[in-house]
Amino acid sequence: MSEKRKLPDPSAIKEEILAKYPPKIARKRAKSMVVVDKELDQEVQSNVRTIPGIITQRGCCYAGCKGVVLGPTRDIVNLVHGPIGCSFYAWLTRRNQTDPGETGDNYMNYCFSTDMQDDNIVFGGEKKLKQAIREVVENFKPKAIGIFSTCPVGLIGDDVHTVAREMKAEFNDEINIFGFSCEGYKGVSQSAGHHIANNQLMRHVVGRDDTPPEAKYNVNLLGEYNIGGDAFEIDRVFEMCGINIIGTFSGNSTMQQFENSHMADLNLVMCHRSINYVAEMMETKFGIPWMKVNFIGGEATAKSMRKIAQYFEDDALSAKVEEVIAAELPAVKAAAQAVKPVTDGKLAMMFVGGSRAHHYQELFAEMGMTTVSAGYEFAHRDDYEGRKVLPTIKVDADSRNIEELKVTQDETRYNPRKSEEQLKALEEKGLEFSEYKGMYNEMADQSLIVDDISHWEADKLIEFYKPDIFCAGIKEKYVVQKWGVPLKQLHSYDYGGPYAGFEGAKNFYADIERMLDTSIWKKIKAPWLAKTDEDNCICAEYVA
Amino acid sequence: MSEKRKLPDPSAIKEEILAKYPPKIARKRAKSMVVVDKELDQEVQSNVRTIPGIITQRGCCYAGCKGVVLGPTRDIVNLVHGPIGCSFYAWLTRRNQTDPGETGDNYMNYCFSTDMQDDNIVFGGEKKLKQAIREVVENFKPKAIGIFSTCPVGLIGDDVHTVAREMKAEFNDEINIFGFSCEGYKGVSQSAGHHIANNQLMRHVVGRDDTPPEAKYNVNLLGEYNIGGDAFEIDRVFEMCGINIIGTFSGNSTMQQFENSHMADLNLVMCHRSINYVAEMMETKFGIPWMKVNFIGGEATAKSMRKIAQYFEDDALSAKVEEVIAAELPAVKAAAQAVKPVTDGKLAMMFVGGSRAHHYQELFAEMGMTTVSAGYEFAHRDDYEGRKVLPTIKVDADSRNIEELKVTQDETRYNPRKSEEQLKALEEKGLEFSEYKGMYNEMADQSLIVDDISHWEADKLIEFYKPDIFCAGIKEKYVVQKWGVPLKQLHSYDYGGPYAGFEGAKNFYADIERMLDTSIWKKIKAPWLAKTDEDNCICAEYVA
Amino acid sequence: MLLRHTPTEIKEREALTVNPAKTCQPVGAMYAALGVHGCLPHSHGSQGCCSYHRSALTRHYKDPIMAGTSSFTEGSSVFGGQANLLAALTNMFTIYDPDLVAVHTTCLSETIGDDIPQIVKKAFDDKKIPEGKKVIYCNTPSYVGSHITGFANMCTGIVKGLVEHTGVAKDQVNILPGWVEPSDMREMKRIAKDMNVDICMFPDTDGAVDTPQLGEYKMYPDGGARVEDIATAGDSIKTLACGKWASEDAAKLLDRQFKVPYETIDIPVGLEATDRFVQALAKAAGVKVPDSFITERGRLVDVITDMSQYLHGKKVAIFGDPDQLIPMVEFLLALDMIPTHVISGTPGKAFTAKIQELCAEKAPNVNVKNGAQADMYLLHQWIKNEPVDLLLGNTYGKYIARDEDIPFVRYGFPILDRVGHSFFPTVGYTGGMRLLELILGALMDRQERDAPEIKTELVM
Amino acid sequence: MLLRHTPTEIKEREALTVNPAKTCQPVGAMYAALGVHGCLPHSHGSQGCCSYHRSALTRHYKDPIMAGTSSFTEGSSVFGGQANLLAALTNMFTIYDPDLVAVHTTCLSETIGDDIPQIVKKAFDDKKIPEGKKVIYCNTPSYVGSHITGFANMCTGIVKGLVEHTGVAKDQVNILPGWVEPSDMREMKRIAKDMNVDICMFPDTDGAVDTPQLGEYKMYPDGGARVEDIATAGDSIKTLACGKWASEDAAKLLDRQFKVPYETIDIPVGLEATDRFVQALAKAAGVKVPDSFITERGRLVDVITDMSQYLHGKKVAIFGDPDQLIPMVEFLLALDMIPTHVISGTPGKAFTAKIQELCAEKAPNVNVKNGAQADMYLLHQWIKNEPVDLLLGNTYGKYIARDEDIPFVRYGFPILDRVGHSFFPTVGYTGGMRLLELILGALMDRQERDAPEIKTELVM
Repeated sequence: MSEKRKLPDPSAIKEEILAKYPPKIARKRAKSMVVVDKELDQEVQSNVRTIPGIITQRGCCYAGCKGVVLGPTRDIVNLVHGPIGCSFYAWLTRRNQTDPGETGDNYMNYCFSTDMQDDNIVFGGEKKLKQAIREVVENFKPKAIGIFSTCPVGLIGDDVHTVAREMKAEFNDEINIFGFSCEGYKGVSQSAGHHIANNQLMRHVVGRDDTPPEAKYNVNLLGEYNIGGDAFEIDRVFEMCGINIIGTFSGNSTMQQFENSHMADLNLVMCHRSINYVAEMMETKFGIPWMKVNFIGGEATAKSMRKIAQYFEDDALSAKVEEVIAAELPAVKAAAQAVKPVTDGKLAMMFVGGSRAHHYQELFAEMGMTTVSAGYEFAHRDDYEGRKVLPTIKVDADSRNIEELKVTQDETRYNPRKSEEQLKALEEKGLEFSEYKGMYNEMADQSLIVDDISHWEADKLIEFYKPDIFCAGIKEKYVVQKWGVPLKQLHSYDYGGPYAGFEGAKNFYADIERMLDTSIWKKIKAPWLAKTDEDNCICAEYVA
Repeated sequence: MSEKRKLPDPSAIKEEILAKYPPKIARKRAKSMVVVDKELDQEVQSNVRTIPGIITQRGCCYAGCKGVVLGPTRDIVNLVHGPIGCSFYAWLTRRNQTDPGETGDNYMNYCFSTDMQDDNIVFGGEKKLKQAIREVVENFKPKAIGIFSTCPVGLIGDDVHTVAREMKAEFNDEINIFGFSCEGYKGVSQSAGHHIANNQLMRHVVGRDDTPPEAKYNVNLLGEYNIGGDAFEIDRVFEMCGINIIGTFSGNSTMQQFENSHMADLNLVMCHRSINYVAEMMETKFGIPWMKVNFIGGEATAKSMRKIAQYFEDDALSAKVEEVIAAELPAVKAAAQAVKPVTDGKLAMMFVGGSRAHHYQELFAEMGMTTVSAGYEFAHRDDYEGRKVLPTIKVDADSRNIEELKVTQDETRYNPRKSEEQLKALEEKGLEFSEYKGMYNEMADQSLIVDDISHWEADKLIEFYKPDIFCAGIKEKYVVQKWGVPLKQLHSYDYGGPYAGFEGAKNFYADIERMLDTSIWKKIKAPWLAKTDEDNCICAEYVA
Repeated sequence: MLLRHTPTEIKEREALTVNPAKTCQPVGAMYAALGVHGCLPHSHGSQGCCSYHRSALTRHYKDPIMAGTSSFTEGSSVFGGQANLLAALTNMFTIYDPDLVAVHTTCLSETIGDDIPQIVKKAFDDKKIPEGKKVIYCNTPSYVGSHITGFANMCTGIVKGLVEHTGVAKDQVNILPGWVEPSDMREMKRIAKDMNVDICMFPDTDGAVDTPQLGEYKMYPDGGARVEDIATAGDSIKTLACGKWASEDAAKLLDRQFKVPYETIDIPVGLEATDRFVQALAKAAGVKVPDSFITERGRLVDVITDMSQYLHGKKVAIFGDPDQLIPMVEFLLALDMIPTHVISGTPGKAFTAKIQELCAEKAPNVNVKNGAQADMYLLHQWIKNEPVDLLLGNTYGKYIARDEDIPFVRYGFPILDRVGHSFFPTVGYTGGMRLLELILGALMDRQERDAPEIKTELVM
Repeated sequence: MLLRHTPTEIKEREALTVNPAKTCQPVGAMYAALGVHGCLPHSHGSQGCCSYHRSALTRHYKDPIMAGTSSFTEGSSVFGGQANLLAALTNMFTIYDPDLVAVHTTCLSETIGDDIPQIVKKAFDDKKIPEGKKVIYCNTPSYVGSHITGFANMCTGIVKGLVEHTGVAKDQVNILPGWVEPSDMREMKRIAKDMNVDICMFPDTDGAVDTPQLGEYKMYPDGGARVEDIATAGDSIKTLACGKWASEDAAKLLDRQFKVPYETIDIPVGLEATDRFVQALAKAAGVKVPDSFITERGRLVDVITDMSQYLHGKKVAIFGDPDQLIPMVEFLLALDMIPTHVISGTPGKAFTAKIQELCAEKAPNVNVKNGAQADMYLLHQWIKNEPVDLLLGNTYGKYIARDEDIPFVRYGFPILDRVGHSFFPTVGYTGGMRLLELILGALMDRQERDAPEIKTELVM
């Protein structure tokens, strides 16, 4: 079946879903469920509180803060100040790969905690935190220590920032110690944590090392977390093109890279949601422009590389990039063709994170698959509708108390990499700076966007769409699969990957083909129950 | 408990055992069950037919022939002519270890068979045998090929010797090909096979290579099969003493060693039963004297090494040997002492093979353990009573048709290593040539010798003696252990070893201590059944 | 090295925990609640807790794990979580229609001091809970005890919330299985059935977290202890509490409140603990142990007698939860293996004392520690100082096993990288055989891996 | 290298067998006979045969294996074995007091042409057989077929010797389990029981070769099919013959002689073969398949859906016996694994045809051979020419696995170096889960062994 299925109109099922809710909740959820009609330039309600009792995908502020920039950085000891669980659950459960070599520091396989006990809650935990930091130094002597606050910390009034300052002094400023006020209850999702993490990164790390890079073309990659080795593949492509990545925020990353990252001439943003602040702040403070890129998909990768070359305005570089693309892209396209007999015309749904639910639509499209419904877990309106709506976003109570770090031009080091004129000229050539257009604009009409999808909603939508594949996270995986629908984890890649860049695209095609082509889906129903082939399993008709 | 238990008189249990048998059988078995009374210088009936239907330990002629000299030799292809089973069961089931180095030939991990089918039985198997030999050469190009006859071969009249001759010619005598008429039904046990194997060894192998050895002292070790690496340990001891072993019959052995073995100046016999013929024939043909040795036990090893040094009449060698003993023996004695708290005073029974049931009594004695009953599986009277009875042994129908190879002095190469006078002189110094005194003379009075013990007899004797350990083979192991009595396999060493030499003795002590000290024996009975500690398991009182 | 910063030299620590051998209470409460049929667990705290616990259980069982959260915001943490919990209860019953909701707290709501009983009472008073539906709850402050404590607290919560006093005696024995796998609970029920003993077991996750693939998702699987059955626990003859840490509190409450006497026994792991379990059950129910158990037991003993040479004297390092470690250490000793390092992050003085008592004769030098700073970092350091032949513990152990090249058998919670634990029991005599097969497999594979060609054995 | 003389280049062979994937008939007859309670197998031939067969079975089961032998001498092979067999029967009944003796022949007695029925008749006529004792027998010429043929022949011998025609129909189904482990027979009985189907299963080695350690040796263990039960097989509704090679002959005889219709089905290894087994049993007995089987099955399917990514596309080499290989290959295909090399020393044209039919769609290039020269030497050469990700077979496979560094799962007969096969079934849905656990364990251990540190995964 090579021609795409016409998308069914989900309005009815949307109503059916909402009908189950108490009126107030129905009204609220309605705004987060948008049947796309681009004519209307719709608003997608997002970054709002999850309704208590609703079974959500979302995690907390701490998770976002620990996970986003310093969790994936190998040479800092990330000490969690709180009861044991917060640190335990964040222990190796995100697949940020890192390559410390034979001898480099790598604390990412470790889990550090103050393991707060009731007396710490009653009498305060600062003393224990200080002692824990001393024991970290005694046992590990790391370059840097980050302190992560968990729910009770704020409530009992432990001041991690003061403790950090004092301990930094105690060790004669030889160890960079700083804290994060990322208590789990802050904000409405992981997103608040990203913001808090980014602020501290700018405060305590970026700009500490002014060593000029040796390479000709220097960039930072922002919002790339090296899940399953994505960053390694991207590095491979950049190396072939002769472009130097100073710092990747954050995958296979080190403190030194961050400290030196302000020396780059361009910031490339992968996951707009989790890190656009840093790009913004680095432009304000150091004059580094940023562009949105996407390395998910062969074409997307080629497009992004071309944009970068264009930015540096060097024909040799552009030529090199074209050369690389010519060497790599055909194999990717061939791979896509190869899987189409199995994938073409199949339906996908994806509800995950803050950018993957958008980026992966392109990858599926390359296989001839249609995304009928998608949504983010912790995104903001600009991630759906594009940055143009930023001015119109009302800051609610939950966001208001997340610090907005005000940065200003660095007296000595501010240096606009491109003049206003140059930027304008480049924009005329089609480059876009400080811009992200969002998921909405790339979704087909009549497709359904659902922000912060809940279990009930997902269940009903599976029933309605009978998708061939569903993309989400570990909490959803086995629920969806019990419906006979394979679920691809887009947080952990189901322990596969890389999926970024040219090699990654090929891996993804192969994995999806494998999932759609797995025999067991056709054998789910006990033969003595099976009436017709058709009801062997609800997905049989698509995986055949 | 340090003082030995007085041996109980087994006469009554012997009668009880015999009472179960039909009279004729009872009369026959009575002669094979001897309550030792050395005053009487008793006869131990052995090497007689096993009574049909009696559950015996014994195997067949083929097993003895394949197992004894060429099975453990790595660079010959041993091709079994017969149905698949005979070759399959002999495939890696004996633990003859071998060290071919990185590149040396080693066919011991392989199983070769003509896999006779019914048409071969009907129309004869010689054609298939020839073709199989051609395919062996085509696939492996070995130095030598041995052909082993199984039951049907003799009956259908396949002539493996003619086939061997013809094929040897077909390959221009470049491959040493010879056969064995070792049909399973020949003789009464494996022993017949040993004899047949030894004859062919003398005919086709020994003496083919007259290269003079470089070492000063050259011996052969006969009847040592390198089970669990015994021969490796013995080699270690000989090397330290500066004595060269040309050939070990058969462990870690090669054809070349056998071909050159007639250049040795002394033959040392470990397992008298399986190979004394070869010693005899090599003396007659080449003039090499032989002595019985025993490397099972620290003292035994020391004693044997001293005898060898004495034979060569060289003070330097004797000094070296004493030096080695002084370096090795104390640790062995210490090890024996160390296990005594567990082993001292315990009772052992052993029924196995043709020499181990004798040799291992010494090893147990070193641990303070008493052998209350023992017997061989396939020995002859001389193995019990000593070679002095050889002249008096009547050759019965079953032995008569096992070829007695007559060898004569080799015209060119016969060379008595010692003159009559020299030998007499050495004998006066206490050396014994061509002599073996047998097990009987070393057993305590009132101990019970049982030749070719049957399942029924073993069962009753366990009930009677309640031994702390029972030594036999794999077929007996789990039967005996179901009685709560640990069984030590003396064919396979339960996949342990080495047990020979100084290191081996220490291994054996440790293994026996472990077996006697294993907690589970005390937990056999379900606690809701257990009345008193005493009946927790029938062996509890000894393993405590 | 994966854990390249772990030094051999051990420095005293009093504040820092590295690579914990425990997690916090709520996940245990969630797991226990899943062992009640028709129950939707609810985490009263920030979203993250619920997300983390669901993820951990999902990875361990590779099965759906559902739970609600009060989704605290900064506001709720200032003004208290009552509004959130009330809303949550309304929404869960409206949207997900469970028979009951099992609320547990978190460090957040505990620190704030939310009064759960009062809030739940209000929910009923305000008619927010549909007719016939139930709400049970327990306090699970994350900064006290461990995940095991949370499990124990929810067991108590189940008794508090569901057991009724009818006064009509019931000829049945309560079994509190402790924190074991669904396969283990299934096996305990099989044992009771074969002994013709009626039991009331809760929690019971058999069929709740190891659900079949039928092409159709059931939010409330067929498994789990039935509310109506649990209700009768107050009428039982006796309670067998498996595991002092996980089950004793609930048993005590049944005794105090319903006069059901209890006996605390070990989880039936290994030969002797199973002997005691079987006998305790027979005694409680006044039945004879059927002969079939002599056979089952005899099979286990037989494997041990047959394979003892591969086990005898092997040194073992083990970490996990007290209720598992105690009978497992006893089993290792019965196999003549040598418990060498024993670690549990779960506090409780009784633990080290018990382990030392068990090891007194055969492994007097055992290193044992539990509670504060009893973590896998210390275990790893102990191993560097005294190497072992086998490591037993949850999936995190594989980082140590790889660095130190130690044969590794996965045992405990969580197991994130293999299947089997939820399908095949490790309790009972059969479970003992499974443990033996796993341990022997690990040791014999290693022997074969390390054997030079000369020493390669066909028969073992 | 352990098998250093095995070249990659394959040369046609027509006479030489190297490293066989079979053994000869008598051991199968002996194993089948052990599946009858109170039976003492007897080997009519040289001592060596009996000794070898007992040793092989003993090593595989690590349990006592008893049998008698006619202890042929050269004399007997010239004058015939009648005297030996008569003496043997007298002695065995006198000394070992079995309920019955099951005589099988050897290449020796077959070549001589001993007439067993006549000799046994004489034994009865001469009153050498005590009152009420029985003697059954079959011919097992070692130079025909394989160990499987011998098993099949003794199954026929059991029917010939023990089944009676009472004429009274019995509401039961005969199950000829085929050559499977005692654990498998136990599981088949469990399945029938849970389906409320009365069965008559023989042979049944459950409790016969996996006996408990009770501190007391029983020459005739409690297990084994009872003579009086086997006697009723002629009154059954139907016979399910598991495995064409091992069971069909006996089923045909039951049909011919007692008009009991039969259906030959695969041994229930894996998902689909178990589906057919369960349905065939339900159909034969006219019962509905209970829902509990939907759950059992669903659990197996669930593991497959969960773990499929580790199995999909992996190449497998497998050797063993036809009745096992056919459903196992079908199972591998259901797992999306790729059967690449399939070898059985047991002859029978139907085999290769069946394997090719199964593999036609998903593994059309499968190498398959059985019978003459279908040996492990050829398998090894095939592997050298086309490497695989997994090797499945008996213990002898480990020499290939080590040389070629291939993950190895022990499956089939004999298994001489591990325990488990006699305790845990590989048949039925549960058996399928065990197979999956073993296969996944081997593959995932290898992935972890070969993963660079960067790629080490906590969760899998």
